[in-house]
Amino acid sequence: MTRPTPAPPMSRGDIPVATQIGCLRQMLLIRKFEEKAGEAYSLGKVGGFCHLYIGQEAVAVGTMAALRPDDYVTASYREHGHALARGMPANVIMAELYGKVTGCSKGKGGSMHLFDTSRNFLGGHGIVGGHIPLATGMAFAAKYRETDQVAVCFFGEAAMNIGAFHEALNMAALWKLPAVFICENNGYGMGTALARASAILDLSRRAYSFDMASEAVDGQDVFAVKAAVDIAVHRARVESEPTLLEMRTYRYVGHSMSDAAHGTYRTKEEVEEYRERDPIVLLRARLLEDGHLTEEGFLTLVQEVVDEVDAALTFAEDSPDPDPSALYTDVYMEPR
Amino acid sequence: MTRPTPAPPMSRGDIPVATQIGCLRQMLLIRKFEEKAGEAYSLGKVGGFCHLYIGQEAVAVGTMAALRPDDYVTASYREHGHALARGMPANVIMAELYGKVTGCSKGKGGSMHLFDTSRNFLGGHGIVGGHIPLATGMAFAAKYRETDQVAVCFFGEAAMNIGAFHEALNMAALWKLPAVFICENNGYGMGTALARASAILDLSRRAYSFDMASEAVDGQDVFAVKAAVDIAVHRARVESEPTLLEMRTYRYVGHSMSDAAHGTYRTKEEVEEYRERDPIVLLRARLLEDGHLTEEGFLTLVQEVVDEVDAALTFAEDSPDPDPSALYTDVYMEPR
Amino acid sequence: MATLTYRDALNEALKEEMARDPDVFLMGEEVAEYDGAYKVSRGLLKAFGPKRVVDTPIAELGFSGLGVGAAMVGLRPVIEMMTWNFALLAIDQIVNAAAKLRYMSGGQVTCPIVFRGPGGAALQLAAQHSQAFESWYAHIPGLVVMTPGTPADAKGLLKSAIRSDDPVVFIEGEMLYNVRGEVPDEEYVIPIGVADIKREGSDATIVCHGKAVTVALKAAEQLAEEDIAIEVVDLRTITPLDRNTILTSVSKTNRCVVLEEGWSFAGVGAQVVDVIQREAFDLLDAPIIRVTGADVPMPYNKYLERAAKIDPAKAVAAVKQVLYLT
Amino acid sequence: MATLTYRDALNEALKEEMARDPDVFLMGEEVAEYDGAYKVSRGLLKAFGPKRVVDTPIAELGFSGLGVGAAMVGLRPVIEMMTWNFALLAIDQIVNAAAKLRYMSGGQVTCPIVFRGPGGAALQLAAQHSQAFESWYAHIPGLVVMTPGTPADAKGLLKSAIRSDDPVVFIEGEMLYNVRGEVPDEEYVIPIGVADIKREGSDATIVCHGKAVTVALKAAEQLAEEDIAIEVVDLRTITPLDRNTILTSVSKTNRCVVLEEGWSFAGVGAQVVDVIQREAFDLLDAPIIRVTGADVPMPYNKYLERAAKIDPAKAVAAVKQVLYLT
Ligand SMILES: Cc1ncc(C[n+]2csc(CCOP(=O)(O)OP(=O)(O)O)c2C)c(N)n1
Ligand SMILES: Cc1ncc(C[n+]2csc(CCOP(=O)(O)OP(=O)(O)O)c2C)c(N)n1
Ligand SMILES: [Mg+2]
Ligand SMILES: [Mg+2]
Repeated sequence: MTRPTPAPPMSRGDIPVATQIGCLRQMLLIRKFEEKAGEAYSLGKVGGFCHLYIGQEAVAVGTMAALRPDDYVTASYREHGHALARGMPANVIMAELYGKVTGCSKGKGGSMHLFDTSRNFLGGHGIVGGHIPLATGMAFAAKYRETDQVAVCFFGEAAMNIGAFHEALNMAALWKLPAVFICENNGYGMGTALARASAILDLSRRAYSFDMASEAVDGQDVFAVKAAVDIAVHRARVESEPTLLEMRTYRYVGHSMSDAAHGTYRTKEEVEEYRERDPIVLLRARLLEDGHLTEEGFLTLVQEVVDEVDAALTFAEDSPDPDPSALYTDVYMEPR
Repeated sequence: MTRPTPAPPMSRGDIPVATQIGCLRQMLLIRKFEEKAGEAYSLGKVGGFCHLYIGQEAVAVGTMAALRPDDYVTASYREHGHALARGMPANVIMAELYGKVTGCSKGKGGSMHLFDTSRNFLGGHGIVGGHIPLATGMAFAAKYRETDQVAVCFFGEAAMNIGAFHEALNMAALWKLPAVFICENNGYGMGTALARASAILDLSRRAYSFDMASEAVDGQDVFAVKAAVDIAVHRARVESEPTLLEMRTYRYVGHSMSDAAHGTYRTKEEVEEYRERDPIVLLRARLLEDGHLTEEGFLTLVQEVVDEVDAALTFAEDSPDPDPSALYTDVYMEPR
Repeated sequence: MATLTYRDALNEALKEEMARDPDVFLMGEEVAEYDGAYKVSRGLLKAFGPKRVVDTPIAELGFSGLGVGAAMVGLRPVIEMMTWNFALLAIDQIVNAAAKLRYMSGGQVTCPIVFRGPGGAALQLAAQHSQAFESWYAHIPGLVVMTPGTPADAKGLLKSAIRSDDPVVFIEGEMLYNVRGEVPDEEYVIPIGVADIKREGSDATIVCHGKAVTVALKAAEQLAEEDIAIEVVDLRTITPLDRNTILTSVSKTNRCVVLEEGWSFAGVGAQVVDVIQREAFDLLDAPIIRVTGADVPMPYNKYLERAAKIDPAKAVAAVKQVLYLT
Repeated sequence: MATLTYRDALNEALKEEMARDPDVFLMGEEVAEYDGAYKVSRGLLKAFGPKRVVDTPIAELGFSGLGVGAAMVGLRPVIEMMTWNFALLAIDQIVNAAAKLRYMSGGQVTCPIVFRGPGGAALQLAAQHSQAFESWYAHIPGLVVMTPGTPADAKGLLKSAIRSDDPVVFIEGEMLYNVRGEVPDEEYVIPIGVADIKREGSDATIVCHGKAVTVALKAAEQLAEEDIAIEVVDLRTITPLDRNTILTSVSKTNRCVVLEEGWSFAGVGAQVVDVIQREAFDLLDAPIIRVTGADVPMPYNKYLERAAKIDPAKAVAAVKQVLYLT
């Protein structure tokens, strides 16, 4: 059963203005980064699969705001936003998309496999649901070592139908591991709407199978996200109990660069309707309303992140490809 | 949520006496068969893994009493009882345990892989949970062909923690397949008590994750089993909706022949306590009480099944091993 | 003969077999409303309806097992793996159920199922999305493994696969989907277990399958310019392996290169080498050289990826080596 | 030297490494309270407590992935597969996660994990419980694969495996657990990737690993009675493969039989054959013969099972064949 939450969610009034502005800036950075990544992809500068995070920014940003630097974070292949929100420089992420040796994974991982062990950002995983057990193992390690770290795992709603989800959540609950499972319910797994893939729509109910605390959260409201994650992180860190959070969100763009934003499996109208709850628009409006931000201040922020992304693009463009010898390194500890 | 059941369970007064006696006889047959199988194993006549069904007889017998001959039945490796209850002759089952060519799987399957396609008894499967998707596929086929057959799947409570269970039940619910999932909760998966493997104890609640009808049933009462399965089968056959039933039962013997009945992971006292709710003792007492059976009649029944099992043993002993050429047949349609 | 893409050839095979037999259905992720992640199933939902073209949740283990169960009771499922990388999640149902049910039921259970989808590497999809698993499936008795390299073979083999009463692992090439080739207009099937000489030659044999066929043919063309005549043996079916065609070719050329996109250790090529060295030991004028993908997880960077993959130049170099021309 | 069973040798390795390094923990089904399905972990729960010896639900995919995740952040998990047959459910985590994390993270992530348990056939466990998968894992770059054949190797290799920073697939033999052998009293490890000459001889080489070592040694003994001197090369580690030891032996004997309990197609032996024919082509006086398990799902009946398995007689026959004595 969904447990009573230990404290009422913070109102945004409790959140320092600097944090609020910081969240807006991060969401803007992700938005602009993703737009540029999409462009670079269209120009053939970025290859492979490339899944943009546009529309879901509040989930990553709100979550990271609730974490400590030593907490563990894992995500799926749609993870540029999580990496940025975790504080990884746009430079190394863009360079990774370009496959350059200066990329966070030395050009070997690409868009789907961003890693930064110095920030405990542990991927970037391409198998749907495959990283849910991994994150559970990180929570296990934290408990084993009594470090009070928390392991946070982001995955899509379609990943909830795969066995790994079920097995991992059962163990997390059984062993009371300090994990926070964050389902980003953007309504679709590729072209498949939730209702065509899951026998229930109220996904947080899946936690009942494990007697795990759970909650459905407005994933377009960055502070609603942060508030829910604050509670879940507290539950994990202090009580060593896991939580499943369902973040209700939406992706404005196609599943990957080869998928149209609308037309096949959803209408233009639907996408436009959701655009009205754009997390950036919402937060901007609030900050203006609360008098914490001016129109001018906003434009300055935008300019800052655009510059940052442009610099990242230049960095990526100017960086070298890996040396051919890199093909055979990193397979084993010692090259064979 | 557990849905309201469409009709109140039948009282045993509604069940024809012949059926009641038939159920007792089947349970006795299973009990005696298993005892002999255990002996034969100890004598080295039966090899491999051998998992006895002693204590759980009411589940298979009560369930089969609710099925049509053309319904599909699958079970785990602990399936001698299900095969017998489904009407497979003791002869061919015992011969299979002996590895003889007269066995139901021609001596190639053994104890864990009993098959009889003429009775739609489709195994006998050795991978925990592996047959849950298979049964779901049989239900899919029934719906595809509009045959109004039902697919019934027996598995242990420990199988509920494996991914295949979750994936299959989601699809069964999503596509409204005529399946009945029967969890035989005997308290242990090998040496692991339920509470050490599952984050919840009330296993029928796992159905909430799929909005599937579910119920916990007294698995020691053959008519409680039949009544619950009757309803589930009706739901499947008529409404094309799946059900998850948790049958609360107990195994009096070790997990397999190499496991002691008690001592390591449970006490002798516990086993003896459960013995008091022996499904055969319970039914016998009721039939005596209701005046449908005499002590003498009971002994006659016992003698009958003992004779049947003895005959099966002789049949198995006297049957030939497969011809050496059988090694290479049945790999493909045509031998290569 | 019409010229079709490999994708459309597969699509025709599916369409024809579904029209022919109402027990055939297609199931997998995005196969219906989305027309297939790689559009192999384009138009099938429209033609056959949602009963026979079924979108699934992301649950490879579950829907593969569901397919096996349906096959056990007489349907003829075609299960699309969006890519064979994801089939690692389903492999228990393929290996422990599909491949074994006939045997362990003493011949009672038949399992006419096809698992199909793209295998191997495409472009810059990195380590988790660029793997060739044909040697794994070929290792398992009870499975038939097919790897068509051309549109015509793709169509004819898929039709055979769907009609087969044995479970078939059918591995396509994502990089082949847009490749065009002539496909017979009339109905045809390609027999299981029969290799095809894609090009005749007398100086050396290249044994290959799947995507490597294109590489081998390009290498052969380049070598032809140097008056080296290559015979290209396309296995088409990995198991059963057509030993005769391989051995006949090698007994003519006495030199052999085995080319495959997958990793080297215990790859398909290792088995081919084993067969040749044993059955044609005295006929070999040089050791058999294998050309395989590099033994590394696939890197994302395009130059590294290119270096990891087989290509005509590598095949040419190997041929020159077996001809002692280097 | 003490005489220990293979089981106890493994148990000692676990005990010593767990005592040595608090980051090592053992996880799997029935490893703790039950002391292990095959009692390899006997006494470990008592010695190290439930934090470090962890019973799991039946969830191979989940607990393997959990182990990988724990390894990614610095623990050193030993994951027991009750048998390797069940690891088919976990193979995505072994192949798509453990084997690839270092590479796809550009060398940042280290994954010091051991997956261990019995592989191959025991007695009459039938098709789903009698499979040898070492060639599959050896196919995957990023994994180390070990298959000890004796108690001393079991102990020394397991200690190396636990100390390795690369993920290790460690395949034991259920039929070997009760086999006794001398095990050094002092602490030792066996280096990864070094084969062992289990018996010296000059007439022919038998290359083998795991359970097949016992079979090879028995065959060698029988052949010795006919004055045929067999050199038995025990690979011990499948990947990395010790090519030198194999090639040195074959260059001495000029004849080779490769023996393994698994299926033939693309088995470990196929790779060994490939290496030898290429590197020692001119040194071979006869084609290499492989002796493998029969290419069928394992039957239950004991006589059929016996016929499906390798045995000394089959190895002897193959040796005579490479010596042209038949
Ligand atoms: C096991 C597996 N199956 C299929 C795929 C192909 N695939 C990649 S993303 C995706 C959809 C996932 O949807 P969801 O989990 O909702 O995440 P989202 O893409 O919406 O963020 C699929 C089917 C995969 N990568 N892994
Ligand atoms: C996937 C898998 N993992 C492990 C095993 C080994 N094993 C066989 S039976 C069993 C316990 C199953 O318990 P449960 O599902 O409760 O059924 P029961 O034996 O009690 O009838 C285990 C772990 C197996 N056969 N398959
Ligand atoms: Mg989604
Ligand atoms: Mg049980």
